[in-house]
Amino acid sequence: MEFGWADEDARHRDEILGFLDEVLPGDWEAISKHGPGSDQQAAFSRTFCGEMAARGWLTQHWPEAFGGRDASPWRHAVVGEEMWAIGEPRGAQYMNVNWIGPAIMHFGSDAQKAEHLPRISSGDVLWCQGFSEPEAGSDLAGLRTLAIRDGDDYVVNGTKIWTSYVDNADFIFLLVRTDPDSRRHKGVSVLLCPVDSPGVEVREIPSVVGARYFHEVFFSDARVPASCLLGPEGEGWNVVNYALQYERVGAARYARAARTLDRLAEIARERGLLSDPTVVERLAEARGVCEAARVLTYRVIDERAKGLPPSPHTQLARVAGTRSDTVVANLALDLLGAEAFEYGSYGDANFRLAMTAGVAVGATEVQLNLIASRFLGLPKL
Amino acid sequence: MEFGWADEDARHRDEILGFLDEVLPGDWEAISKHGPGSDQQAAFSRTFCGEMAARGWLTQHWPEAFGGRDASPWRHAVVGEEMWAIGEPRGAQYMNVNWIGPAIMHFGSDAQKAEHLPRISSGDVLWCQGFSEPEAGSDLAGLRTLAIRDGDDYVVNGTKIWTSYVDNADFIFLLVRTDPDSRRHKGVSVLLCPVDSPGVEVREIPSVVGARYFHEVFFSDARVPASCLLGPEGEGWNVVNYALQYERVGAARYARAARTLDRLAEIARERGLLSDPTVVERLAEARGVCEAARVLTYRVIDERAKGLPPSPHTQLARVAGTRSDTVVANLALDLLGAEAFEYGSYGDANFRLAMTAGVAVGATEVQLNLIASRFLGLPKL
Amino acid sequence: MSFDVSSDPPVDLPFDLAFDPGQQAIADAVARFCADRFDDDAVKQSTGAVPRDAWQELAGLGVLGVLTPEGEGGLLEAVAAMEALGRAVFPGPLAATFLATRVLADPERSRVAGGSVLVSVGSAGLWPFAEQAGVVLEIDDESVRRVHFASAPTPVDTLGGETWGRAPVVRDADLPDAAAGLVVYRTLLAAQLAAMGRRLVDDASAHAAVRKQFGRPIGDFQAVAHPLADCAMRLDAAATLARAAACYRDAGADAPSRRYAAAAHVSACQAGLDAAHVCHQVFGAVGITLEGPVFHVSRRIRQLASTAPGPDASRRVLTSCMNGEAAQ
Amino acid sequence: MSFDVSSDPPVDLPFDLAFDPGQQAIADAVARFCADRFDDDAVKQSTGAVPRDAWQELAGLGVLGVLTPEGEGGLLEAVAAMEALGRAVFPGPLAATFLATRVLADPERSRVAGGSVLVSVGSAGLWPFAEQAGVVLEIDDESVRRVHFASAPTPVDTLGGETWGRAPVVRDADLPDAAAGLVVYRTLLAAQLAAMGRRLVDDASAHAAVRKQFGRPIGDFQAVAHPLADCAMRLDAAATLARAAACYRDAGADAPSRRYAAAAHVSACQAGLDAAHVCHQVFGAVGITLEGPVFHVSRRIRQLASTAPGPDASRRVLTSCMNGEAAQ
Repeated sequence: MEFGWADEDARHRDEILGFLDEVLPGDWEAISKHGPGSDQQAAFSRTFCGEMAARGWLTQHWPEAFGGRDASPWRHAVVGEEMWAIGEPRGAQYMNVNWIGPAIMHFGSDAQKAEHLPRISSGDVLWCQGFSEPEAGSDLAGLRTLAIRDGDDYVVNGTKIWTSYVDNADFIFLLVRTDPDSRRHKGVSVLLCPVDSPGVEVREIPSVVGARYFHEVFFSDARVPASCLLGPEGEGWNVVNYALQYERVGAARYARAARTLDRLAEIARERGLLSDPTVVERLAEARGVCEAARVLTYRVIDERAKGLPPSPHTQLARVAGTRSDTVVANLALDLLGAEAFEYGSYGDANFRLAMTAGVAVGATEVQLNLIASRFLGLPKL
Repeated sequence: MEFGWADEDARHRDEILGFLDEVLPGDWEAISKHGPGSDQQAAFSRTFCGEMAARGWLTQHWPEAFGGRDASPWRHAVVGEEMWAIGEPRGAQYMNVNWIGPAIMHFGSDAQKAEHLPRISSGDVLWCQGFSEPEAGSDLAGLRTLAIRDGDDYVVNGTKIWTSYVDNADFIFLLVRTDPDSRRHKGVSVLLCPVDSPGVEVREIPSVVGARYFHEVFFSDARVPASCLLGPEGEGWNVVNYALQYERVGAARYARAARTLDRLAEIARERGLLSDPTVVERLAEARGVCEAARVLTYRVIDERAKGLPPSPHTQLARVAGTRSDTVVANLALDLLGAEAFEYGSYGDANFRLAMTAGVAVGATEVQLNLIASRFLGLPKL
Repeated sequence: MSFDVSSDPPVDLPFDLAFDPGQQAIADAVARFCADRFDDDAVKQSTGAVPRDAWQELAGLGVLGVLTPEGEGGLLEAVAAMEALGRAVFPGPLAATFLATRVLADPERSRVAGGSVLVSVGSAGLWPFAEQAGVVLEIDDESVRRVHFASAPTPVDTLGGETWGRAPVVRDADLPDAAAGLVVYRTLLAAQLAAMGRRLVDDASAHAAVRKQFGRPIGDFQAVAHPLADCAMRLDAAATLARAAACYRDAGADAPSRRYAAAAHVSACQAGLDAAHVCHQVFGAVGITLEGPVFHVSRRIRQLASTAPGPDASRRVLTSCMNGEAAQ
Repeated sequence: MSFDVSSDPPVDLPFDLAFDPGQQAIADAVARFCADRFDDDAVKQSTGAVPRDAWQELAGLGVLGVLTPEGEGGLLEAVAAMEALGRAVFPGPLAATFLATRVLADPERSRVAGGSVLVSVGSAGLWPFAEQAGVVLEIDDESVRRVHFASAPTPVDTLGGETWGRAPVVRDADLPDAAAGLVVYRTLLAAQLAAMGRRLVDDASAHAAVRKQFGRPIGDFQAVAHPLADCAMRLDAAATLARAAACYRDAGADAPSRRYAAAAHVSACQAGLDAAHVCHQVFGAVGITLEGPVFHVSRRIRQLASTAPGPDASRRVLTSCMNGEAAQ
């Protein structure tokens, strides 16, 4: 961006790009192809995040008191864009630094802060999130995993599903029902649960979008120390909402989409396809969609940088980001034609993305519901 | 259609085309531009339908007992396609022959049959339909126009809206609530109401799609003879449903869309636009959409020809027909560019059509609701 | 033909696009065969090569030979079979095989129809099931050509889960009657795609009718129901266009069969892809699993929808129909 | 400038696309002016010629001169004004006038900014408000050219309700700084279209929140609510892209301003048209009436969305950005 970025943020982008050049291995594309859940990428993320931490960049947007540098949300956004565009070498650790750490800072006991924040900040711990259940998808009100206090432990029983990264993770940010008689959002709590707790079993669900992407996690009388409770018992809904505010900017999908689009434009030029107005039209439409997602995301970052409360602009940015994914992936398929047939090819990866965009990020229709009610004043859907 | 049409139906199409050549005036396009509600077209429809009647074609699909020839639904479809494609010179009388006449045949008293059917059959009476009200659109359950029996009359009070053709019509097929305490579909009746009844007042609502297209009709203590009641009192819902079964084939929108598309392809060829793959793609997509609407409509005609009960295929055909309207109209606008700006031009007419298609035919979303529940077994929406 | 075909004459009505009893018997027999011998689990596992046993059995039913003189069927009979095969997501080079039985001569034709020789139809150096194929046909907008591999094909794992191959070819001879062959090919691809899409839409509808979120079945939400309804309409239209193309072809009406085959193909490709997308959305995370109810269908739809000569060629046909021939 | 502009410096943040107090003051003043002096009824009646009185009053506010040296404003100030004018569906050659104040020199520039001379920007022989225009500019992908009519223009009643004219022209001179002028023009067209579309979406949402069918407000149906939400998102994106283009332009950043102006224009044309269609559907029959809440806006959106040089030219710009210049 020639204009708009503060000089120091623009310089930081250059630093990050230089760093990526330096530390990403030659076969990074092959590694990243298998997705952030894969063993290869999980292993690499510890090295990579360690290097970032050594340079003071991994949690630079955290307060100094917790090992950060109080860097602005803009600088954090620069990092997010470049990481996402290149295939997210931080792997699952983007969750640590984006919202798990901040939730622990806000709700954690001193002991929890001391245990977890330095590890996150140094880049060698992997977390995952345990929200979804077989009977509760976008609708957390149906949460059924029970955690019953028994002496100094909680005894946990239930099943989580669609859990990403869990088999390489050290901890799971686990949402449970601590009051069995409660309903909907009440009586729900968060446990910072070690994945190696006795009674926790993990089973992979083979997925379309990469290895180790989905799992079921079974809790059978799993004992989790009561000291793992984050925030007050029964206040889990507030903890999650607070944490997800930090996620309001979301992943920089447009950055990946724009990168893909640049590559497609290059391919189109090399093959002389730019004399076809259909190709020009679709490249241009896709570029417009990516840029739209970018500016809508920047507005959300801007609001956060100014300390404004979350607004419906978050949902606009998310829907726009999903749209950029879908539009570019479909264009890739159409442009690459039969080449896209090859398994593991660029086109194949884009097919998987095109089909599943909007599902993985939490149903687009929920976002549209929120736009309708919060942004347009329609009845709550 | 080189194949599929019975020889006699194919011959009849030729006859109809020859007839149109013969009887349509040179300035027909200028007349039809103002829409079937206009004074010019209303006046012309009496001449035109008289000529059709003289050849025995106007109600040829009616039973012989009522002045018809027992012609097949296929032959009737041939007529519908050619009429619709050329701009419907029958004007409002298509309703007479399609469903108002058949409803009177089925529910009418001998006196009603004797009064109305010969006039419809000879082509010099205009009917309109009075269903919608300010507070009841697609949802007839909210019907409020009251008709209270008083001696030999009904006294009618209320307002109808969006009534087409009424200011040139002789009769209105009027849906009223005869039991003021009734709710929803019960207590509703049909009156064959003369438009010149005392207490009936008509006001035009200027419309985007042509002159005299929309009206409000006010009933203020209007007295309508009780002999105008069609079918039993309180059974109006059944009468309407029976009548609309005859409308299940609907207007041959695809025929008009295909005609427009032929003209657009010709324009594209003349201007050398066919070397642009974008134009080829859109012409082809539009052609596919028109042909799809055509075959889906033919299937409904086939079912009717075989005496099968109405099926959800009706809704499929209707949604497809609306889609053909929209797709072709939008293509016309894009292809014609600035030419479409001229008021009254081909492009302008298509703009009005593109914007309003789907509204005028009864909301597309209602049709989609019906497809979801009746064709796919989803919950009733 | 080994079907129990009633001898009722077809009803004498224009545009009776419902199957006659003979065609319906074919569709039913194929559906039964798939359910018994090649169910969903078999389909999900049938990645890689063509499963020769099942293929042979299918041929044994007489299905693959329906277009041969001995088969005594027309394109509408093949469409009837293809609709059932598409709905069952039966693997292998189906449309290619029907095409070959139309353009090849005996004894090769009989071997193809009998299932002992597999056909690869492709272009641009990428060949379906290349290593297994005994006959290779190169196809483009206007012609069907006999070719053979210049060197052993390099295996390519495809998006659709099938093992294809790359190889340069030596061109042998243009086959006669390519125009009719292309009509057969496009019509059958369209029938297959429309049936596969419809299968997904039906499965997704059944799921949406029972899966609850926010206390209601998700099919209760128009955001779920309307896209499904719209896809159903468009898939049904594509299937009906394919039947119309077959009717015309069987009546020897060249121009309209060409037009309807192209319209069916264009419509089926787009409607199939949209259906795949919509159904992935309706199934949510389950649809992203490898063994779930969507992916084994959606990946094949995507592959079929780009199979050479792709929908662009059909678009060119449709546009030329509007400008050259009388557009009825 | 006659606005009450606070002298606060702009906040020093990247991508602060919110208006600063000065820009907001312009937007507010224009919105008040439109509400007071040119309300919905006036807009609906303002077919045919440009209403000169209202135009003169608008100029008197200093709005049309914001891009002149005396106006001391940048493109972002013009965007602020245009958003308010678009929302009010104010008639006349707005973007054309701003373009002219950017590419013409005094004394003509002052007359245009002062409202006494009207500008017609067009191409291909069709000229907006031809009979009233004192300055005629021909515009294409890359240039802005001074022209004059070779003969008196023939009046043309347009779809948008405005009286334009057909006439051959004699070309005078290419104007300097056409690239910057095109950025101004596209950015302002985009801001206007996005605001007009948003106006429709807001009106339709208000309608959907109260209008009942089947016992519920229609906005309760996702089939109504989701298309409105989707349009709102896309219009908002187009408006934000226009603001970004203006920021870059005002900072003298040529390449990104060109790219963002093109992206804004492409996005606004499509989102505006889609919004018009969706809102017609939401309003039902009321939307088809001549005096209803939709048509006077939708017809102008349609016309603006095809105004030369149309979105195709912006698409070419966007694609060339990807391939020529560094795509950042």
